[in-house]
Amino acid sequence: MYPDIVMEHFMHPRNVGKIKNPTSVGEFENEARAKAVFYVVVEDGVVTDIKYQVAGCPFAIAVCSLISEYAKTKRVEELKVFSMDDVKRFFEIPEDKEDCIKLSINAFLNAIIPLT
Amino acid sequence: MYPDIVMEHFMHPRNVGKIKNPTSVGEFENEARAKAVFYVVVEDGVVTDIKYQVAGCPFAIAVCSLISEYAKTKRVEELKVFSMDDVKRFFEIPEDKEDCIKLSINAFLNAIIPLT
Amino acid sequence: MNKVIYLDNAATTPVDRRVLEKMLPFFSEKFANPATKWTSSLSKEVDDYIEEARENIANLLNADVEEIYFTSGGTESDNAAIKGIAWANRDKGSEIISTHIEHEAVLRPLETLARQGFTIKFVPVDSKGFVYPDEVKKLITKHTILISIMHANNEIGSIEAIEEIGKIARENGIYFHTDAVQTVGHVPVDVKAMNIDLLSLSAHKFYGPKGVGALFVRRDTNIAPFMEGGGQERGLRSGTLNSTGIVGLGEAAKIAKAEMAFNEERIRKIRDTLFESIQREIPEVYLNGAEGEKRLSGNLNFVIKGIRSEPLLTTMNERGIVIGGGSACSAGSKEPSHVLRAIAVPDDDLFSGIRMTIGKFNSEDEVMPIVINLKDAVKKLRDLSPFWMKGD
Amino acid sequence: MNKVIYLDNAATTPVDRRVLEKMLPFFSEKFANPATKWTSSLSKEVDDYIEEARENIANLLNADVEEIYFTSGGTESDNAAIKGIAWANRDKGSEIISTHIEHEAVLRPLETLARQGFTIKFVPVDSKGFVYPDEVKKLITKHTILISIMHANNEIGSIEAIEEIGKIARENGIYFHTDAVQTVGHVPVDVKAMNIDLLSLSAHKFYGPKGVGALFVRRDTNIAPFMEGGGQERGLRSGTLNSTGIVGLGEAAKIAKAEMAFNEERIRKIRDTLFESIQREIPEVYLNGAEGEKRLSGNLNFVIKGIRSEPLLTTMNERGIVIGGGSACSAGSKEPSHVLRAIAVPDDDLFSGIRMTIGKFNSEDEVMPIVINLKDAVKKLRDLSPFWMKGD
Ligand SMILES: Cc1ncc(COP(=O)(O)O)c(C=O)c1O
Ligand SMILES: Cc1ncc(COP(=O)(O)O)c(C=O)c1O
Ligand code: FES
Ligand code: FES
Repeated sequence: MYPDIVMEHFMHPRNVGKIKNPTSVGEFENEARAKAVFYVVVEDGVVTDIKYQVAGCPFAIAVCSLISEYAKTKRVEELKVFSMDDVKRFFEIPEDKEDCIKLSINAFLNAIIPLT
Repeated sequence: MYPDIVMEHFMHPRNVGKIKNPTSVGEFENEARAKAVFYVVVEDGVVTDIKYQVAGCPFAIAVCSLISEYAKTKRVEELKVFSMDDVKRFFEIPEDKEDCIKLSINAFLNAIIPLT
Repeated sequence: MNKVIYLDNAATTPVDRRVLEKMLPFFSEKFANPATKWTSSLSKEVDDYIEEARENIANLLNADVEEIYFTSGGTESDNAAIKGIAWANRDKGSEIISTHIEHEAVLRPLETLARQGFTIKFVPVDSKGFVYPDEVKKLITKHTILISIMHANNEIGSIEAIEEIGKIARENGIYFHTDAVQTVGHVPVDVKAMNIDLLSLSAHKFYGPKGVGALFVRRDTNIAPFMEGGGQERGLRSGTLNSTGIVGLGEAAKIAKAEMAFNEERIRKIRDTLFESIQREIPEVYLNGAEGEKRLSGNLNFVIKGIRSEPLLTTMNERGIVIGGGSACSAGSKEPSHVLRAIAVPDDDLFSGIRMTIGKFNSEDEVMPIVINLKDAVKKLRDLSPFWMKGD
Repeated sequence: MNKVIYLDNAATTPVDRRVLEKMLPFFSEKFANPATKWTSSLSKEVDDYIEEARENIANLLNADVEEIYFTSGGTESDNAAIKGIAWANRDKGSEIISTHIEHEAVLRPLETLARQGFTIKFVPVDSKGFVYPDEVKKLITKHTILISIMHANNEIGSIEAIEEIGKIARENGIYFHTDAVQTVGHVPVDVKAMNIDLLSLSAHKFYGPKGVGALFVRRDTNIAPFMEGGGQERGLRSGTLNSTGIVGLGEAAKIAKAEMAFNEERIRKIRDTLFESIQREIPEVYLNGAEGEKRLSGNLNFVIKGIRSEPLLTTMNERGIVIGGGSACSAGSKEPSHVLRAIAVPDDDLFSGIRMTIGKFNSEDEVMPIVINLKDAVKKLRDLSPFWMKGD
């Protein structure tokens, strides 16, 4: 089934929710109507708060949670190159779940890139 | 498998063999080279001795044996109408084994009919 | 996970202990090939048990024993029926009538036939998943050679009016095949009364083993063999007979005939209690398909608005509750259900369908834990969802 | 009948106890459908065991796991390979090369393809049942798409030079299928070294269960699915996986890999002792097929002149000795063996062929009772036979 870390984050996702007045919002929806939305607050080029909403499979959800932890206190300049390779450091990605991971990454980058 | 009476006659066929100077010999061979040969000795229109050789399945063999017992001391006139129906009185004939029974009957009739 | 609650009986069922018991001697003792029954008493013995199994199936369907052919399961039966009729009757016509809610084991063969020059006409289904026999009649032309319409749908449980459809087929001299994989062993089937010419069934859907099924083919039906070889099953289905599987299938059929009515009554009660509780406890849930007698008694299929099925099933599984199916959207894998599409479930809800299917080993006691866990999981996933605005 | 002596191991074998042991939990406990492995841990567990079985098969054949597809047996594998390649590659050509000694599971599909416009060319075999690779080469044209030649013959046990045939196929860019139902688990098979593109095997021929087999399909082979439906087995073979059967097949493969060499040595010795004794005790007996290494170690096939096989088998069976096969001449049933015909056994002897096939559960102790009973039965039937003139 799922790698342990995916299961852990899926069952207990961190930083869930919306932010009232975010610096930026990014979303991504695939053809099959899975969707992720990231809300970020950025101060002096640094992510100080981040939340998300997601409707997708456990991979999509876990990756949102992982990204939200990873991004906090990091610089936008550093985050704008976030990619599949960064996720791969956390767990091995099954071939047929690559799109799910991209869903979350794309929503995140859609929030970050306009800030750079 | 086989009806009991077939098995019994197949395992212990009666009147097996050839007769040196028979009154009549009848044989029948099918396209698949199964073959039966009947030898009969007839005195005053009555079968006094009968033997056979047969290469065929247990049904063919058992029916030769049954016929040999049935025919002895019977009149040729009576025997010339021997048919499947007579065999049916001994056991139920499976559809795909009708040809085997006919093989034995035909060999027998080929010995009997010229005598009438 | 201690005691698992299994809610995927439409996908497959555990083998009834009595069925396994019956099968056991056929692995290593009564193992002979029944083909040589004339010369071997070991074979004859196995053959007798196979014929007993055939009789049990025939009894369950009100068919004659010579009309039952053993196969490797529902998929093979469907392939064999549809391709076998099409190939053998091409000179009579090339039109086939079916529906969009058939199982893939019917739809894929139909697509292949379409590529081979056959015309497939699909009868519409209504929003509850029902085919109207009159609509079938409208599609018939003098080129129609086969009507293939399932007895009950595996996703939403709708039971079709196959008796009437069969009558129409018969009146028009057209072969009628029904995929009864979901009904045999659960719902009474009578191939004579229902005018069925070909019927597919699969053992593992009614407490028999996997890898074995049967095809009913009415006497004097003009059909080409699908699996060709040594000529077993009167030439229609070659291959060494799977005697263990067949004996298991026969036993499952015998048990089903005796106990079906009682079981299905119980199952229906559990199902109804379960759905009432779910609707009471969880807002914005609606049923897919029909209520009442024309639905398989074990089948529930509903939309939980605002969430997707896959993470819900995973969450429930973590809590020891196994719910099958669910559509994932990831590469190469599943499309949203073609059945939910056919009954016009809104696009927004296509990935939110949940199927729970109750079987004879479920119990009333399981209802509460299911509902409590479901409520909790739904709340969590809705809180997470960008499609669920209620919490704003 | 007390202890039966079973001499029909080429027809089917008893399930090894260790195989059955391994299968047992999959009937009623680990019964879930492996298709939903992402959302159900029950399914995932079953899926893991199925993949372990796939690995065991791959190991036995020196194949990659992704090249193994589970089927319902040898007949299905043969149908799927031959029809699948033919249908998918029709645009490339319509010629197929095979032999007259193939199993019916190959011959009947080829006949069907011939009716569909394919041309089937048959390589001759010699009087021992061997195909000469050079003869195969001669039949190849630019229209040839498939060569299907069995690894070893089920009646006379001749082991073909498939490594060389495979090489010729490869050099000419033609797919090579081999029916290895009689060799897998008995003779080393290496699909890489032997240049095999497709290979059929069946579990019940090497102490696995009936109703399950596999098809090896080399990666990137252009093949159409035979059994269509839910898309299991990467779309090539649909149908709910027969997990019990597959687990049994995997275990049989694992045991075979470990114990094959030892068993076959023993079997060969029993076989040779048996035939020597038969020849010593019974006059006018001759072997069909080849002596030596190029014959399956368990296979004996010989003519007993002057008698027919069917009554002999029945007599032996009455004495607790099970010998399969035998040709009956009666309506609708068997023709004399097409294999004996192909190796030019004289017409007089076509119905006199006896096949005895030894397996790992036979023992040296059985040789004497077999010979004594055979001698006695032969004498009795020869005394009865109009074709046996020696007694005059
Ligand atoms: C309606 C229906 N038809 C056919 C099948 C295929 O049966 P099997 O998986 O036994 O091949 C199934 C189940 O998978 C089914 O539910
Ligand atoms: C050489 C050969 N091919 C194919 C088959 C068919 O296999 P199955 O009976 O498992 O379908 C057999 C055995 O019956 C065989 O001996
Ligand atoms: S997000 Fe749809 S399957 Fe993963
Ligand atoms: S005589 Fe040939 S099968 Fe009976």
